Amino acid sequence: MPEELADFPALEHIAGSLQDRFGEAIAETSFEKRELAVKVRTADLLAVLEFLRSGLGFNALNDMIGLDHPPRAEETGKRFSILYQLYKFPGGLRVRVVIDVDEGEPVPSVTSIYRSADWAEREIFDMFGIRFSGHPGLRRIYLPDDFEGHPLRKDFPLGG
Amino acid sequence: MAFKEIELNMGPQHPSTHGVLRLKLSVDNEVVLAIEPVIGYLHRGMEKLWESLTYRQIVPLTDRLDYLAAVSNNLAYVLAVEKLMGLEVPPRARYIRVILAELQRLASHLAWVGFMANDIGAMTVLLYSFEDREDILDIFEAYVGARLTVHGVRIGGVPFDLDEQVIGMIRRVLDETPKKVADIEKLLNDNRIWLHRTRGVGVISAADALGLGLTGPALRATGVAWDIRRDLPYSSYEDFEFDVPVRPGGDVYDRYLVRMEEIRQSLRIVRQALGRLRPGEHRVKVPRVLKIPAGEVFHTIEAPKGELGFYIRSNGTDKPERVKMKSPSFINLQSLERMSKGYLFSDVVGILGSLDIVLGEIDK
Amino acid sequence: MTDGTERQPFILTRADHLITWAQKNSLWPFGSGLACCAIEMIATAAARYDIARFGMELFRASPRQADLFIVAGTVTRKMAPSIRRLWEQMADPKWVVAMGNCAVSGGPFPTYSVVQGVDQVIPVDVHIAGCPPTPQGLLHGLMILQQKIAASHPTQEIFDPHARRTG
Amino acid sequence: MTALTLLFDLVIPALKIAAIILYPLVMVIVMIWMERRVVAFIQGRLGPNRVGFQGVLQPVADAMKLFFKEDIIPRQADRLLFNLSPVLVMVSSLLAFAFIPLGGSFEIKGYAIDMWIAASPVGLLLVLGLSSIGVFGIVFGGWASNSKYPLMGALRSVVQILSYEIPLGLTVLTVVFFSRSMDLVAIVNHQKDARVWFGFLLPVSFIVFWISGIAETNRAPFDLPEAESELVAGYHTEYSGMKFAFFYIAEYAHMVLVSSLVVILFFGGWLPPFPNVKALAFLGGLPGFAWYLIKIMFFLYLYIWIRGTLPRYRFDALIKLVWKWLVPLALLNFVIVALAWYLL
Repeated sequence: MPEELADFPALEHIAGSLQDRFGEAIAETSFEKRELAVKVRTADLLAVLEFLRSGLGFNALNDMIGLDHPPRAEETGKRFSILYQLYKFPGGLRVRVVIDVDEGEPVPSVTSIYRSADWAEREIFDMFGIRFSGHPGLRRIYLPDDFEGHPLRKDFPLGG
Repeated sequence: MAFKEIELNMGPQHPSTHGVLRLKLSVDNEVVLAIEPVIGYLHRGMEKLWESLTYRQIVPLTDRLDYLAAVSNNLAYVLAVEKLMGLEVPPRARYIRVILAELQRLASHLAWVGFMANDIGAMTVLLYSFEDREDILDIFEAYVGARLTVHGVRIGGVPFDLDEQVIGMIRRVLDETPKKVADIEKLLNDNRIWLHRTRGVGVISAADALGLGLTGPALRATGVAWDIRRDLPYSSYEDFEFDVPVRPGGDVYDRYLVRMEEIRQSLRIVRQALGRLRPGEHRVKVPRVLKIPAGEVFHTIEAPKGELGFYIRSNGTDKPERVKMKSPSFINLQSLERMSKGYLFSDVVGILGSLDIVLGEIDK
Repeated sequence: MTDGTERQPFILTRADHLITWAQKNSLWPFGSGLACCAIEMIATAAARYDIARFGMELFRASPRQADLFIVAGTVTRKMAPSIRRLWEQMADPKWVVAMGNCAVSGGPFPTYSVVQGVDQVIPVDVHIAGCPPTPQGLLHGLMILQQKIAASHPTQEIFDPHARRTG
Repeated sequence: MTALTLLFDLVIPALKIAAIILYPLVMVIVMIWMERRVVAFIQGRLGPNRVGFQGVLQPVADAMKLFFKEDIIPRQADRLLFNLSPVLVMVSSLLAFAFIPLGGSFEIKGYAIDMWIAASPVGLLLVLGLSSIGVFGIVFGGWASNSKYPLMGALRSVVQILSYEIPLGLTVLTVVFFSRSMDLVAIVNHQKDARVWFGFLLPVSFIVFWISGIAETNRAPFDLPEAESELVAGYHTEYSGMKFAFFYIAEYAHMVLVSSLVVILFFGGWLPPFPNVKALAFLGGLPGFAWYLIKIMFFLYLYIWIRGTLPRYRFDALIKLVWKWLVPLALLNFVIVALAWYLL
């Protein structure tokens, strides 16, 4: 039995507020497994996150997830995605903000909005090679500085 | 000797970095001016490896993330997979999972208090707490055959039913642990040196803690009553009655008190779960080759160290396209700098200890 | 053990016996833990298994004072240079035990960042399998190491520089 | 010169000197074994029990192994000081035993044999002085290693030992008030004549002395200079083999020395307890050396017990303890004792 967004007024309200505020900038809203995901343009990322934090009370960045889909690169030219998993204390509402990024395309750093993004962005840089503009100290976090390649790209072999 | 500032390098091999963490410190006469953790010395490429394994093969590898709380890792991953599949597990399986997870929390917290006290110099506590922890590991050994990397939760339920022998062992632990915990507290709670080393050390405010994404006991010690078991229940936690211990101070001592109280609450939950265990299936049949239709899911649980989550993206095959772990220690370690600036070098050891980090889940 | 010991003077074999007796009974491990196996190593030192019975409870924090390097856990490529350096800092005679599958062969991690066996970095005396090995397993490995030490001939090094097992 | 006088004038003193060098070493071996077993029992373990009867040969095996270990001198180290410091630490703590009376004197064929080597009129000063020379060894060792952790350990050690010297000296003075001598033998004899041990007469002095003594020997809870969880191994991080063994032995010898001082200054040295109680007169039947051993064993045991129980002080608290509590307490104690002694 697929659940509808309409059954969850709190999440529906968030989706609605975002739509009202940003309109065209919200490329796509999906609701699956009780999780709300909003796709935005990279250029609007900071504005959307700032609104979510100060306007809607999403005060914690839970996690940042990088994705690599090489097949999609041919279709849209946007090879990577970055998922921002936001969290609201108290209450535990979650929303996922998604952006699509192309190789070499810089992404604005969200460390000014969520301090916990510091290491998470370094991790994504390390693993996918996505650069964040405005990050206070972007460098590899797990791998040694002289490591070549970015392991979580699909074309990177497991054995290195 | 007119030096002002010394650059100190703690680790990657140092007695109190809890594994292979490296801290770049700059100290002025033992006062910490700056501190920068360098991680990755245990980066095993788990997330890359998972992309080449089937959903089931991943479960035992999650044991090796937070190796002090293997069951919690299993549970978080398995719950995420089950959510992705839309699979419901039978109540008995859910209860057994709760029992195992709470015993694991107990073991993890006991190990923590030992390590923490050892960092401060009270090594006897470490020996006591490890002896108490052995009783819990015995339960795991009797149940699945492994002590540390338990692999005690499987997709679709739990591997075995709890038999009388294991239940008897659990009941014995339930009866004996409060006494043993009281012994440890007797060594520490009224000890002036312990109080001096922990009270008012490593203070962090609730606002800072939230901003840095701190979770788990470290967050609850700043006065934020947030426990996923209570607030977003999973695996039937809503059936049990337990308190969420909260302390206002945000210092090392409060983190200690919160964890000690959580030990008691875990015992309470295990006792209730044992009492309400009804006969039934302990697992549902899951196809041998597990193919999950395309989709994505993010699920978090309350692990001993904080909020532990898994993001899983499936693509219709028997292997996930991407599994990302949200590790509590990774986030908690990030706040070390905020907590320890301005304190003494000796305090860094205590503050690091109080965060309860495990490098396995930081470095993945 | 065909190393020409039968040609050794009596006094030297007696000395060998005495030295190896001291060495095998006083193996001070280097307090180094890498991953999961480190927890089992600590459990071995704790009350239930008590490594102290063999005189091995003095985990030295400084490699200079240790005799035994228990590589307890996964050795990553980032950590390997440090492992090598720590081993070099240890004073001879020194022994290495690879504890657990990761240290033996890379274990379940055939990935880009894991060294596939610590013997690629430093020479290993005893391998202990398990993921992680139980404390009994570790103790058994250490007892095998004791046998190995008892069968060695430290005085030979005086006459034959090539007999040095490390260098 | 008869054979007998030769025996008593040359051979016996030579034997005594040999004995007084061996005595601390034997005590160190016993102490190391005792510590490892007792701490193990406190922690619910067994401790070393494989080598020799109940593991008594464990320290012997350790020492022998250390003897056959490679001796590493780091390339950046100051070779002279690096080599000198373990010797300094070891010699200073062993030398002090020359002035420690291990028992009373007894007579064989008209010749008095003393259970000490030198009974200097300023024996107390010499012992305290020699035992604090050891701190130079620690400083040299920490500095010469040319490494950060040893340096920090050495710095901590200097501040700690220098601070704790002050209450130590002040409490010793209160004893000298009563004994009117700095000769350790005379101090014991005075307690014999007074029929009361100074520990009961001057309890505050004893407590301050004991706490300062633990701090002087860098033992838990004052083991900051070698705090393992912070400074790896403190000032001896870079030392290996025999030189490390020297530090190790010196630390235990120092503990034996401090315990001996406590016993001599405050608990009547080799005197049997309860000389006033007729019913317990048989206690005097045991030789003085035995009583002395029993007493110092008690204090050595106390060292271990404290180590098994307490966490480690932080540096600021350690300094606060000495300057805000022990020094004022010792001063007050000194003034009160001086007044009492003057008025009575």
